[in-house]
Amino acid sequence: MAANAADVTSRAGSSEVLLKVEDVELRFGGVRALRGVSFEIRRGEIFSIIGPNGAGKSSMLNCINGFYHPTSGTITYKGQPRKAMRPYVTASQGVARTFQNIALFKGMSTLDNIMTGRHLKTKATLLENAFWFGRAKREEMEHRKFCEEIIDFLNLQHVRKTPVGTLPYGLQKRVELGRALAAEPELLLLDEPMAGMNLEEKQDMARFVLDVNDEFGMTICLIEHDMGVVMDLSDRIVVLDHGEMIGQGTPAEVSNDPKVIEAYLGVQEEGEA
Amino acid sequence: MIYRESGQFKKSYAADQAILPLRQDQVFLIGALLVAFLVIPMVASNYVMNALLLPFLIYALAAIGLNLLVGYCGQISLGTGGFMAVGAFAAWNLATRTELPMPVVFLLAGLITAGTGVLFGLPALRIKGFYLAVTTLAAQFFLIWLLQRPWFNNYSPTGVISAPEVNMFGWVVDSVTDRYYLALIILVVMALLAKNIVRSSTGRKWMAIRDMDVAAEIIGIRPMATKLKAFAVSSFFVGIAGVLWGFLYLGQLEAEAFNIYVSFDVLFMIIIGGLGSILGSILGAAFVVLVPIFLNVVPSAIGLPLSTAMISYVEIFIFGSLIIFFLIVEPHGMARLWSIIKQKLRLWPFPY
Amino acid sequence: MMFFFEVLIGGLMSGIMYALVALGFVLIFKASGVFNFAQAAMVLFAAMFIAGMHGDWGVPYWMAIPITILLMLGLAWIIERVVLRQLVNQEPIIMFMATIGIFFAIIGFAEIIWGSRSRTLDIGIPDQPLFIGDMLFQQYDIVTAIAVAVLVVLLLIFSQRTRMGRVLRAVADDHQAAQSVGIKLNTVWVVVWFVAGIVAVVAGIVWGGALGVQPVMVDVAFKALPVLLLGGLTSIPGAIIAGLIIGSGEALAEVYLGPIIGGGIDNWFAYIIAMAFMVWRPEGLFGEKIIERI
Amino acid sequence: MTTPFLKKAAMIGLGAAIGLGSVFAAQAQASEQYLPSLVYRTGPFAPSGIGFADGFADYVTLINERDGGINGVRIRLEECETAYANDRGVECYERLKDRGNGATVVAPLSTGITYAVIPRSRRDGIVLSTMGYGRADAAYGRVLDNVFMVPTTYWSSMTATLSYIAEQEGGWDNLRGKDIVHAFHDSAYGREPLAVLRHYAEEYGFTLHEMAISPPGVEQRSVWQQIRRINPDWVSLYGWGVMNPTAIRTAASMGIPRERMIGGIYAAQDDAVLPAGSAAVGYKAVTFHGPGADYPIYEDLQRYVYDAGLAAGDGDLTGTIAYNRGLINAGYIIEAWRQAQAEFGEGRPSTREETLWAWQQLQIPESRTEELGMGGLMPPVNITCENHEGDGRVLVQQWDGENWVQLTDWIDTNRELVEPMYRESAMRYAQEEGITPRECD
Repeated sequence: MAANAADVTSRAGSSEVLLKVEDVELRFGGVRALRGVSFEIRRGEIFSIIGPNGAGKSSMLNCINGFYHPTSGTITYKGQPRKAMRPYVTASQGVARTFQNIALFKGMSTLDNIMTGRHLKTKATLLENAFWFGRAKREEMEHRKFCEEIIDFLNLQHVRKTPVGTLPYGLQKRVELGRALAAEPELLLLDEPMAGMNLEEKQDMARFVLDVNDEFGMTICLIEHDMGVVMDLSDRIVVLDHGEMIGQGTPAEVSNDPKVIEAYLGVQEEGEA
Repeated sequence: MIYRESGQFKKSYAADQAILPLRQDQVFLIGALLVAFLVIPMVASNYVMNALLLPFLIYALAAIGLNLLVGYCGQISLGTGGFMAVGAFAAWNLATRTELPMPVVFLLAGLITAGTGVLFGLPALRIKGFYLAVTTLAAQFFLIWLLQRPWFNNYSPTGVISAPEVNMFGWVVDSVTDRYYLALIILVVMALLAKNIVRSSTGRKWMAIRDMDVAAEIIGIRPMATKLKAFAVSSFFVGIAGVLWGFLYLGQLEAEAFNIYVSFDVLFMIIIGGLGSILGSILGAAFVVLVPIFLNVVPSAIGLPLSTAMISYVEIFIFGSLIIFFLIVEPHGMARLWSIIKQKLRLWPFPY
Repeated sequence: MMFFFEVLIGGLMSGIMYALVALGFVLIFKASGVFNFAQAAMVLFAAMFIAGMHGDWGVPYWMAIPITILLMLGLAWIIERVVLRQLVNQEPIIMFMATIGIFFAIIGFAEIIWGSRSRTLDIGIPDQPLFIGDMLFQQYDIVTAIAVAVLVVLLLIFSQRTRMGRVLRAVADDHQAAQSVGIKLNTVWVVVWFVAGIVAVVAGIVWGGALGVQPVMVDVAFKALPVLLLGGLTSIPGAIIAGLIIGSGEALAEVYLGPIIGGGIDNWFAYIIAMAFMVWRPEGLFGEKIIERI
Repeated sequence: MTTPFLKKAAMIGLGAAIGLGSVFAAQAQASEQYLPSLVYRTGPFAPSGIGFADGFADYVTLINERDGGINGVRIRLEECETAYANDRGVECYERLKDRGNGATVVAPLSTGITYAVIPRSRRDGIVLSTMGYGRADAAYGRVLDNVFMVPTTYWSSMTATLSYIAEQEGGWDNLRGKDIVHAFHDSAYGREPLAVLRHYAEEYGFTLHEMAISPPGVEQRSVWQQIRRINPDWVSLYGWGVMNPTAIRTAASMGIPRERMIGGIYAAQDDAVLPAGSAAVGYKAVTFHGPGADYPIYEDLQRYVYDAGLAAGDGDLTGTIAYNRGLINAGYIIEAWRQAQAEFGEGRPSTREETLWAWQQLQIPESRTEELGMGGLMPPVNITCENHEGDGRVLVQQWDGENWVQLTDWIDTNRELVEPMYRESAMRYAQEEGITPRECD
């Protein structure tokens, strides 16, 4: 797992912009899920997107990895502005993600799920696979070794061969992280990795996120509801509300921004008014 | 504790990823192969070889093919009969119109079927689930219609054509035993290929598409290419099964005979045998071939004379019910039952 | 030109016959999301019981038909108990395969009772050529078209004006929400399969009258499926309009295209139309747009 | 992965075979003549298959009950259901061929099954009796010496149909300029008579319209609209299964006169007209045997079979076309055995060689059909080494709404046309298969 070791920088991130979102707008019929959102993610940092329910956070991630196509605006990744792109193309450029509602391959084992994450690094052809010769066999061993390291890292040894559909929720989240890591991405999108977890599981997961960022230098874009976690982990934060960006900056800046406070506590204020 | 795995430690990933990691399974496989290759041809009667084992071996091959598509890649197809027909007619035309050697004819027939499969798999780009299942019926109806055009049977007055002699590298496959061996060899080899494919990165991609195609695409799997590959491989298997069906089993070809109900039969095999299991495909094929024969033999043997017609009705009813039963009780079919038996043997004689 | 219109109208009439079978599919899909492959088997089942009771036991039609309708209720109840209830929350594709099982189980059961002989089912629908001006019509078609129109109107009244109809629509909109306001899904399923059963009885009478009642009747399923796809799985008007499109398209193709490419093409032509259309618009003419979520 | 199950399957298969063998070994008796019957009482064509199977079985029962068998050799009939499917047919053939004291003759009842069992039957030395269906060129006896097209083929019967049409029009010359439609099952079966029709169209100057109907044929409006526009003088119908009644019904609704529709030999059964109801009144068809139940044999059937409660069916199919076909097919088979016994010794079952010999010279003159109580029902047969069909004669019948009424006597077929066609096709087959045609003198 040393592929990106060279890029390792401090937790604060470098000044190189990995992904730039400019004035992105996303419409479904009459609904405007995102309106004019702009921000930058710098290589090596942990960047968080927060906001109340329905703020458009997941839509933003979906735009970044090509599942949705912005109605207008541009997304520049590694210096190249992207037009509409299929998700698998984005993936091949080094973007991996996890999902708010777990999207594992339920019929497959933990190991196979993580191995699937390696598929972009696989070159064996169908015929090689069928005859189990040449690259097919060699790559299988190499990837297996790599995935075992991830399994060790995430403490999943005991469920290696268990079908993931039968695993408890917390472990499934971890397997999903493993699958994303297996792709050795440059940009890792985590959509509420701690949702529905108890405190202990959250601490574990936070540890993994930090380790991934520290040890492998992966850039992370995180969506999370738990403010405590976000404030602890993030280098920078962007705040969305009703599809609009209402604040941006370091955790400290954001938590003191009156617009952000209003968005989060708006209901009460209206009630008082 | 017949089925013990304790004491067997995997020292390498290669050993752990072997097709049969357990020594007992390996011994069993070798034993079974010995029986299939040496014992059965000696003891099995003509009838058993000709009317049970041959169709079973060929159906097993078709079922493996369909299972690759349905069980592994999650793309349901009701066009199996049509694809078998393509294989059979492609081989017949290649064999009678060209001088190509028979092994090449078999291979080309498989490839032509694979191409046809890809063509009819194209709607999978946009269409999913049972929508796709229904559009595969288009393949079924169109292909059978097409193959009934007189050119394909070389203007045979009855439209039924006799299969040519099968000559494999100088081996003239004529007697029942010969035909059994050829079908068996092809099945064993192709089952092995199928097993290799499903345990490889290709198989994992198929299963990823099956389990959640959206997520698969997001981790970088190209859905279209992956699905089409499944259509191609599946059709290749099914096409070869069609060739064997015409050339080895029936000795004749008739497009109408590969009708929609053949497609259903093969689908039954994989549901009953186990979706997403190579072993299951083979178990299911055996089941579907044997049940009608049992129903024909057993009632009269135990003194319950049913008319032939009634037996057929009961058979239709039983198959329908079994499909429902397996889907409800054991969606992984007989293959799962087999592994449960192994599980029990592992602990035997202790209940836990 | 006259001939063209005759073919067109003939095709429209065939289309109505296909739509009649497709209607049953739509009802069940709309209310429960189950793609019911067994609809055509229910048509055969109904036709066999009506024709069998009349022909073998001498039961008059006016009794045989209500008895058969009751049987359809029983069938709906059994299917709900034995199959649907067990497969709740399974993948739609598993449900689909289960209905293939139901398809064969129903046919086998009907044949165990009635055998596979061909029977006539003639409840006295007139069937003579009828000229309006120079155009040839068939009385049977006209009666059928009226029957389908009445059926559709009744279904609309049922769905818009009765309590159960509103419940069905609520369930169609949102299963969980409907459940949370106290609608029992099990009852809803029995009702909707029963209604589809009644549609099957009408289809059985019409198709049985046209073909004679014999097991091969289930092949009309293969005529109805493309209609269903083209119309969109959830729309009753969609089924009717798609039926008209497929029926007339198929007839015109048979007449003007068939001779050129050699032979009867109507077995697959409808499928190709539906397939081509779906590649462009996967949800069909009137189906609800499929929005992918993750 | 694959083979544990192979073993299990083989064991089950072996078990089944052993069980099967022992069950029937006990029943087999040396003095019985074993007769397998491949039937299709189910499947899409069951309405035809049931009648045939019943007639076939009832005739065998009659011979056993009335005569005590053939010279005391009782016949043991065993049915096997094929559902008209080729693989099932092969399984039946393989399962039944060595039962009892061995099958000597099989009637496969479907062209597809016939093709599949021809090579097998040649190896086994079993006679195939295919009435009208199967390989038309088997009528040329030099190539396939064990296959018999008794009593007619699609080709011969079509020549008779055209003779009938010519006669109705007042002579062959009057066919010039006429329009004749061949509406057919879009499969090889329906196309088979086209060769004959095209030949005649050219020779006599009528216009042949080839109208394909796609199977199964549940919806035929557009086809018949086209036919109506042609306004044909005659329509030849070659449907099968549900296609026939639907064709008749649709034709009627378009106002095409049924009197001018003539069905082929497999569009001549009761299930072609009954479901069409009153629309079928006047419809004609050619058939290779007499219609109805007005033959002496039916008195015996009544007495020894129906009244004794031994009938195979529930009685309502007696006298139908399919039933009569079952009767005469069993009749031919039993007559052949009778002749084999006469040659090789009476009172013991015939072997395969003896049965083959008997079929190869099967002679059933008109007088003999009368002795059998089937005068006018069963067409006489005259087999030679070269001719495995006989005269191929057929007659025209008409549906009156209740019954088939015989309209004509036997109509001669055009041997000069069809025999060279058989020969050419058979020789080509012989060449493909490497069969040396046997010599006939």
